[in-house]
Amino acid sequence: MIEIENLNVWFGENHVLKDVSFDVPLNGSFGLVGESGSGKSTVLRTITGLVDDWEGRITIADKNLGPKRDIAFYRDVQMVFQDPFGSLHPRHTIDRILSEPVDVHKLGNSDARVIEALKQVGLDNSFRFRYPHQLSGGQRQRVAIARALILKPKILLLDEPTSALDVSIQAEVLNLLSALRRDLGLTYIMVSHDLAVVAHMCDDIAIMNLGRIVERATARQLADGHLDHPYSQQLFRAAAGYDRAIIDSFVDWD
Amino acid sequence: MTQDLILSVRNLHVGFNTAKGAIEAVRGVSFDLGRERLGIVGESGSGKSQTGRAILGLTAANGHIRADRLQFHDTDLRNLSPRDWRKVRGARISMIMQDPKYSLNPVMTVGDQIIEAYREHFKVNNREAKRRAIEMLESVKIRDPELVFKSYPHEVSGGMGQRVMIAMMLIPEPELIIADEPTSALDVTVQLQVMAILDDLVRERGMALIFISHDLHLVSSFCDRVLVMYQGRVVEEIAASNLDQAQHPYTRGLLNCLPKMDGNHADLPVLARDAAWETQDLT
Amino acid sequence: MFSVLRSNRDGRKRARLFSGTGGSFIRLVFSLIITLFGLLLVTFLIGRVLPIDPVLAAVGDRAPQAVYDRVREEMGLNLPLWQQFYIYVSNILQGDFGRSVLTSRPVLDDIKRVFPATLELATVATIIGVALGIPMGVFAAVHKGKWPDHLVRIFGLVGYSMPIFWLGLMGLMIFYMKLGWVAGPGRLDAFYVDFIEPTTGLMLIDTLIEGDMDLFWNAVSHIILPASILAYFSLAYIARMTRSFMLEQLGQEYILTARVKGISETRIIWRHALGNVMVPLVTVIALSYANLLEGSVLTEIIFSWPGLGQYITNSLLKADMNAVLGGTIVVGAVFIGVNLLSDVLYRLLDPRARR
Amino acid sequence: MTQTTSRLFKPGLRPWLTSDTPQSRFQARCGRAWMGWLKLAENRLAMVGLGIVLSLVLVTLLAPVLAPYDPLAADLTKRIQSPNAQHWFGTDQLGRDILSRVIYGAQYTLMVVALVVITAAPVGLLVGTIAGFFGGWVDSVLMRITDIFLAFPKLILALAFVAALGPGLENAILAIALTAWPPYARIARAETLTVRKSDYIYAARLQGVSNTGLILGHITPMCLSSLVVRVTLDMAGMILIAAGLGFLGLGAQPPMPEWGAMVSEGRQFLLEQWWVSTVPGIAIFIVSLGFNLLGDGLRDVLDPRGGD
Repeated sequence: MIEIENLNVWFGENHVLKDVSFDVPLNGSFGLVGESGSGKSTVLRTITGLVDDWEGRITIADKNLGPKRDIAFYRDVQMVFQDPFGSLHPRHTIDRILSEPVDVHKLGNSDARVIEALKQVGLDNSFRFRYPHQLSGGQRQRVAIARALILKPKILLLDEPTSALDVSIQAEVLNLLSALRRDLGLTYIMVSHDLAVVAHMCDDIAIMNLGRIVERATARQLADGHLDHPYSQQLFRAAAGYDRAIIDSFVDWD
Repeated sequence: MTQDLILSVRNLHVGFNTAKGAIEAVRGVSFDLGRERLGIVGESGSGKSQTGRAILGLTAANGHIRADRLQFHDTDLRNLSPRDWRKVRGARISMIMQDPKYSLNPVMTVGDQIIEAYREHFKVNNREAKRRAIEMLESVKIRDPELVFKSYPHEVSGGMGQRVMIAMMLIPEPELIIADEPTSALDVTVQLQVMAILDDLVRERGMALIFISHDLHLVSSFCDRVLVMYQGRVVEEIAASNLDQAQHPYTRGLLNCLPKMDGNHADLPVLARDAAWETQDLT
Repeated sequence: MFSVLRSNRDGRKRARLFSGTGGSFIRLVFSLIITLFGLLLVTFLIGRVLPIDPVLAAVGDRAPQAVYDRVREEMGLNLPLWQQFYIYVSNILQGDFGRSVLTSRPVLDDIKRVFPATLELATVATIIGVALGIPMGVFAAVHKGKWPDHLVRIFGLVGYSMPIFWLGLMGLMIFYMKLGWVAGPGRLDAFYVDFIEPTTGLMLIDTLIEGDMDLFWNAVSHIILPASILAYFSLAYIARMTRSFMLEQLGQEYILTARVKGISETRIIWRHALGNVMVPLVTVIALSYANLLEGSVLTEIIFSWPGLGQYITNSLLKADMNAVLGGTIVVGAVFIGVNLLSDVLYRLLDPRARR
Repeated sequence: MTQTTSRLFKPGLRPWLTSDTPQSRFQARCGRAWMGWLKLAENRLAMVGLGIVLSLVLVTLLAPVLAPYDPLAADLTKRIQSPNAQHWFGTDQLGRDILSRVIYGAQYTLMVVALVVITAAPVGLLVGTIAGFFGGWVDSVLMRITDIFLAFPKLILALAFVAALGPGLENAILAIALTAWPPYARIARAETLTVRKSDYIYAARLQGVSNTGLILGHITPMCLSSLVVRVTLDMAGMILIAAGLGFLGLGAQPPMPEWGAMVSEGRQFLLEQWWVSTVPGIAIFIVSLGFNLLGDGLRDVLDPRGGD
């Protein structure tokens, strides 16, 4: 479904993505994990066409992507963002946020589609004409997911969708995302700094450091801790919580 | 490790009157603290940060604090004059905030800010204060203290900024440190490195520590005892070592709704919130 | 869809004009030149969209046609517009703003004579405005919502709404005509005027250079009323801006850190908060200084203060285009200079802006 | 304040406005406007300001009815009378009733403010959002043009204009409008630069919303609040400048009862007949104070981020 081959990206002079390659099968769930500055979000931004200084091949649903994205691309690929407070327009009602894509793509009967989209993410109709500041973090993230689904995309790009939420709310949103993937046959690329979240949500995981994929692992490998690259091992040990002894062995990778 | 009692809190209430009426952030919190490490855990809105701020009398202007007892050694913290507070803050109790990007003064060099913290309580000349500051920067494992001393907050990384924060807050040698989500803004590995520094310093100097966080695992692997807070109240107090035998449904709910790396993709157990938790007394 | 590898790397690399630290300075100067050029262009166009025919103004309407044509040729009005503009710009760059109908002397000399008076008025007013405005702003911010805050706010709003010419008239009537506390219009008492030959053109300084104290106090008593009326304007603006900057800074977390360090409230306000407020405040002060140049036009008329404002207005009533445009260019250039100065100061004061 | 307004409404309307589950976008928008009104209504100073502004509009519309005399009818027998029963504010040097002239003068002040706001604010908003949104050379070209007009103090440019086009209210308004839009362009640009980077714009772009759709539908609403505050505050400045021009004899020409000109005409009799200048001066002061008070109140409601 998604093929990325030797993707290189530059921001001005510095080279932020170096020869990144991976494939994601139909209805697959691929995880990109790494610390800040590892370039994991840049991969998503390049796919959606926000980055213009890149090189390499990106093929979505058997279509090669050029420098610009066309309207058809937006029907196939949508994105959910990290910060629930920043992803919804503060002056638009939820109804306008959800019906705008329907009008832009002229899909018609936006009322029915809005109600259906809200139901899909577990929100009832009373939320429809509220403003984002009247909703909690978790509810806003559900609206963001509903907005991404309303165009019936094939692929969802998830940029740390739950890292700004409380643990109990995170569990609800992660369960919702898993259910949607099962029921709608969606394909995910999920970006996160939290190894446990990625291991839970994704079958196939890439560990990134300083713009490069240093290791590929399956969820099973991650569970058993069979990791080769020293950086991924360090990340794995760090995810286990605070242990004074192992910290002195940490290396700064810069 | 709780020989001498450092801090005693009984029935602490913190309330705010906002445009939408009065809200109670902390509703009757009590605990004692010896020369040990106490973790306070809770989700957003649980009142954990407000508890920490109330101890130092730093609640916002529209807030008010009420407690049956708020005792630090022999000092009653409830109605100190601004002059008395200045003798306590920094010198005897200090606090480490969450994000150095905001908690350091952007137009003053790191060195000046550390010297200011030291000279507030120790009457020394500038040269001596600078020597102490450099020494302190070395003790928080900063490789090039002279360079960091002269640089501005925006020129240092997140991890480095938090090391500066620790150095600044520990230089007047306080007895109690309140760390309010000290590492939540950092990456995982940097977070652990900073906590290791805090760990060593607190142990070497025999200080008491209150560690406030939303991360139950992190707190339980770092502290001796843990208070779990929900909607302004302490719902459970438990030794960090036997966290897995937690009684209260909220604590257990928090523990098992965390995604684990066991490879199974089954749905996570969701926390069913029970209104009774808000009123039930500590069992 | 084409399948060949799409190499963007060199295809669309956009070089950044003058990038790097030097670059930002060059870009600043570059934009300054363009803005000055724009200023000259606009004044040229205004000068050329003239119902009043400059030739007639020069030769009078009873002059014979031949004389009229000769003068018109001399003035170069028959040349194509862009050539006229080229001559116009090159003249100005050499300091030739043309002759003033009013004083029949080169406009530049007139401006050199009158401008220091306006500068002195604006500077004294700004000093008063800053000296009072900042403390009032801080005082209001620290006591937000209580009576000092409302007092400063009302005081500022009234200052902001007062027609300056009316306030000037009332001031003159009360403090000069009725109470006599202050000297009347003009920069010095009538018979003193020719005692002083202007070295800097700033009366207060020239009298000090002369060492003539009673002349100095006379100058002070002349400038105090117009300057304080102008100062009331900049005071209102500076106090209001200081207040909102202070409120913004007092809410920042580094203030909480300072309190945790046990630092006294006054030191937190005057060293930490104000230290951060000075950065944006510099631009506000620069802007208010520039605005005073505008305010002084009316004040000069009322106090018959021999400044640039009065010069422009009087030459306007005589349809003396050269003088009006010359004055406009000078004031415009000062505006641009002040804005540039505030940009540079902003970079110096704020370590984050310094590359 | 709020109790009285709610009694005016049908009892059903208030719950409709304040319900937290609105049934339509219209209801949601009215609810938000109602909340804003309540917050504004709490600020007594802002209410005073609003009262002044509304009365200015009323006086302008009802001038013929309100004015006791014809503002232009000169009567030298009643020259410079002090305020008395027939002429509440006395008469000027041509024996004209000052009260009537002040009432008729209101229209010029309102005209200046209205015309300048209708021209300057939209232009500034458009230039600022386009410059901020597209960046690059579009941004620098537009910003240089803005800087040029910012370099001109309003009054000086007005003088130059009047020198070129001759005195008159229209030229004064043109001059003020030409120099009024740059600050709005700067505010709109600053706001756009921050809004442009936010996720909700990125998301809208990802849904195929066109650039114009983004600017008009998404970015402009975010600039409106800080712009409304600045425009209201600027109105006071515009009134003062227009009055200043009138004072210099360059705005509305005699015998038109423009307040600035009236203050200037009263100058010669300042010592004994002080009211001839003072009455129009107070009128100018009250109206600009009104706009300032309203602007200050709006700032608290619309733009809490802007300091207090």
